[in-house]
Amino acid sequence: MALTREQMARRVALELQDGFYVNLGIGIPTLVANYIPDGMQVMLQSENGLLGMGRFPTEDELDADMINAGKQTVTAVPGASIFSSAESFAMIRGGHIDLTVLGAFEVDVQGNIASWMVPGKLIKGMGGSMDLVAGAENIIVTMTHCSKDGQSKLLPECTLPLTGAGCIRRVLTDLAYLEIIDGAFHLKERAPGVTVEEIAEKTAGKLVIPDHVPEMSFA
Amino acid sequence: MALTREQMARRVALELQDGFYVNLGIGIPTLVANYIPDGMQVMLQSENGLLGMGRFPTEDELDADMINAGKQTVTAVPGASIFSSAESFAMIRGGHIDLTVLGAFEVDVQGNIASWMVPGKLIKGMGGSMDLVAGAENIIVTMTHCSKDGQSKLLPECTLPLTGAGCIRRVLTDLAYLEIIDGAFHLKERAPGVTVEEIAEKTAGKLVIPDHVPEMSFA
Amino acid sequence: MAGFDKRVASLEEALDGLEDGMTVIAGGFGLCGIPENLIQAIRDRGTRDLTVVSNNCGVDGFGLGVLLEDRQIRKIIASYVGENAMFERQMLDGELEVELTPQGTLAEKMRAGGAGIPAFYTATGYGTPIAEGKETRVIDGRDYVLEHAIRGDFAIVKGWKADWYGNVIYRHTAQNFNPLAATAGRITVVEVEEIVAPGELPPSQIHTPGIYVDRLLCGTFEKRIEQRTLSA
Amino acid sequence: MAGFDKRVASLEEALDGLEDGMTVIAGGFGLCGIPENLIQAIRDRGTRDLTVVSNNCGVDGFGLGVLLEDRQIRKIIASYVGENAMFERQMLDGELEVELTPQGTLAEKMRAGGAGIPAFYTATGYGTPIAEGKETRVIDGRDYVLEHAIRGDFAIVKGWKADWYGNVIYRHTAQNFNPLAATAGRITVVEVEEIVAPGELPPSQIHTPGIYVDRLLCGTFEKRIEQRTLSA
Repeated sequence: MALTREQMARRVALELQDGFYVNLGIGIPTLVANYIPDGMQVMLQSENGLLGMGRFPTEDELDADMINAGKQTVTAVPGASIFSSAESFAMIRGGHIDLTVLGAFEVDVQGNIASWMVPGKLIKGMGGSMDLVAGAENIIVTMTHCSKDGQSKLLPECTLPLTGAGCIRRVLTDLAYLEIIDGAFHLKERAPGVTVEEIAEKTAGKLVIPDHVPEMSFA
Repeated sequence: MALTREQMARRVALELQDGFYVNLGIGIPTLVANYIPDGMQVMLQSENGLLGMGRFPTEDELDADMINAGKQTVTAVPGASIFSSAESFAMIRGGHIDLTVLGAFEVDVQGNIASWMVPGKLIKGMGGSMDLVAGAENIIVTMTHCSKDGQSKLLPECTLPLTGAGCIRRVLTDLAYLEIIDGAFHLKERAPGVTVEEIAEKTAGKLVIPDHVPEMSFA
Repeated sequence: MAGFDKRVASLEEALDGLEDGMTVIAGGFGLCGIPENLIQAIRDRGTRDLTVVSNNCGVDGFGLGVLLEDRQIRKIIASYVGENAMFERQMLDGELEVELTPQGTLAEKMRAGGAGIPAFYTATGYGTPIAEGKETRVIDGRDYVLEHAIRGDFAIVKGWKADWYGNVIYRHTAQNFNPLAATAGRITVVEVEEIVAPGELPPSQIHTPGIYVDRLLCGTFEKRIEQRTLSA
Repeated sequence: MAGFDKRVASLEEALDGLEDGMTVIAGGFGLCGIPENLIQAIRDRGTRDLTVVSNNCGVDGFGLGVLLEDRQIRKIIASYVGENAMFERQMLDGELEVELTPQGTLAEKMRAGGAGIPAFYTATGYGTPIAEGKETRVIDGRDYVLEHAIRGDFAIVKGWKADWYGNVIYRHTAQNFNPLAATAGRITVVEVEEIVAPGELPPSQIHTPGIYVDRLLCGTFEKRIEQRTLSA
């Protein structure tokens, strides 16, 4: 069975380490914050200028001047810092973020990522995503394996305008966890109940399948 | 008679305007702060990271963490701000300072200035002077007209390593106030009792002398 | 106004000199920390053919969105269109010229504009459409794009507290692009929630030193929330 | 040490991994805001052939001057020699390699190093010896020099207060180069006068966010004054 959004978030959360500064994109990545293991400290960076993002506010705490990069009202944890957008992206571009998790429309075997526009149809804008993919050593892309009309989003070559070139090494979809090495997707884990054959069929880019592909675990 | 250091400072102070942000170099320029006209507000920038430098501290106010660019202990005026060296030079380089006053070893008819080293003999280092001359539209150089051994410091071409190229328009020496226009020093004022002939004799670079050269006034 | 007193009496005076065709840099991220009153005053003024530099362009009917509604904007330099339907439609229809710029690059371009850095290299956007036509260079084995500074004829900024010398402190994440915009305007106008006497703000805690601020005024703010998310 | 607790137990631990030939970026201007104890610890450690990046190099017998005395420094990148006789002598004698760098360019190079900007243009130094061998370019009719970022193996920084997550606040003009140095070290060590619990420092008033800080310790400081000037 394809993973739920929550399962995807839980799987990504396994990549966290104690003391990591982490930037979580909008959508599924945001959910990762709900699955930080007990006893582990992780500090969330929000690129509008907040390091140490906390939970959503209570009605009493609600403050229009306190939002995250998704424009959601949030709180700050004790020990948080707040700064300008230039400082925020100095941090990001300078490689100080330990892990970045973000969504995408497409990823290809060269580690290219497309996530900000569909020509003629949709232009969200890149926001901070181009800086995030350029600045981070350690990125996980989370997305569904296929588009709504069934097209693979793991491609030999991205068809949409790129967000970043050659910067993605790890992809978690609702079907599999894959690493991009030397021009191919390497299948590392499959979602529980999903067959290697299904993944192979739905992966348009070159796929390397090892002899044994374990089922994903979530803890 | 050649101007005293105090008279030089008083003459420079006439160039101040209400609401000016001003950077004063070490030496004679520093003295300009003593001659700000009554009723005029001027804010002094010190490039180590202080906008709104005040007077020297009393014994009680003395604080090793509160110094100016000359490493002197100072105070801050009400409404001062304190910031990093990057911010300080962003201000300077970005052209936000209204007037910069600094010393020099030599100035030439092209507006070049040399002030930071004498090869083989003396290396003070440029400190912030190269940024100041590059960043300011409005600079006054203050220096003695001649060196201690009688050599003119207003030259056809600087002989010492430059601090900045083509950036100086105004020079106040102990003998004269001059403007640099189209490759020549234009004599605008002479120190009281100093003759045009003496100035001409002591100016090595091309000098333009108008029919009437008024004596300098100090108020 | 004498000395360093940057206070002006009205929004009209704050925008005096703003003309058709000028470039306006605006602080704010989403609807957070936007100069609401100055935006409304630009609308009331009816200034047209503006180039607006701002991370995004408000929403339909609020923030910079009202200038889109009135077709006062000719060109936008921004990182995000997002859910702003009018922005997206005017862009796709070709009515509005849009220079999409990565958020960090946009912030750095504003900072550079204020800081006398005419251009800088960044890895951001290399190999993507935003690098097209731009100079690239390999430095220490990595590819970078050359990006140029941005300056504006006006910068409009939203602060929290300021003294009348124009020293500004921002509140929480309403800081965002505001201090950067403030450095990059030939005329920088700041509206705040409270103006205090010089000396009341701690010198080491000033976010925007008064040297960057030309005009200052106090306003009231709606502070509309885009995504009202609450804890259960 | 777990999570974000950056506190270390000793100066030795703070400098663990510092080896001969490494580059150390130091905060401070003159003797103001210098990491006195870390400098002394480098002396005690006896690390040699260091490249030191600092606005100046202390005075004879204090600050970074003690590392000159012990011939621990191979190269200095600084803007000012000033009245430091040993610095000047070692430089003129050719014992010490010196890369004189304008103060603003030095500050910006440190910031760029921390901010992922590999190089930038500045008008500072154009037409002077410091531009020799560097690339220049005309932008909008003005001449600029290309300057590259600086990073260090270590950055040593002096703060005032910090929480144990490494969020730092500087005091008065002891701020100077410290926040820039802090961003540019592969390992950044900060010594402060007081360490408080996370949450005690206001988030919007942090000068150096803890993300830049790897190791933190508390010390006592002599704070020697270079020019003791008093009002009459």
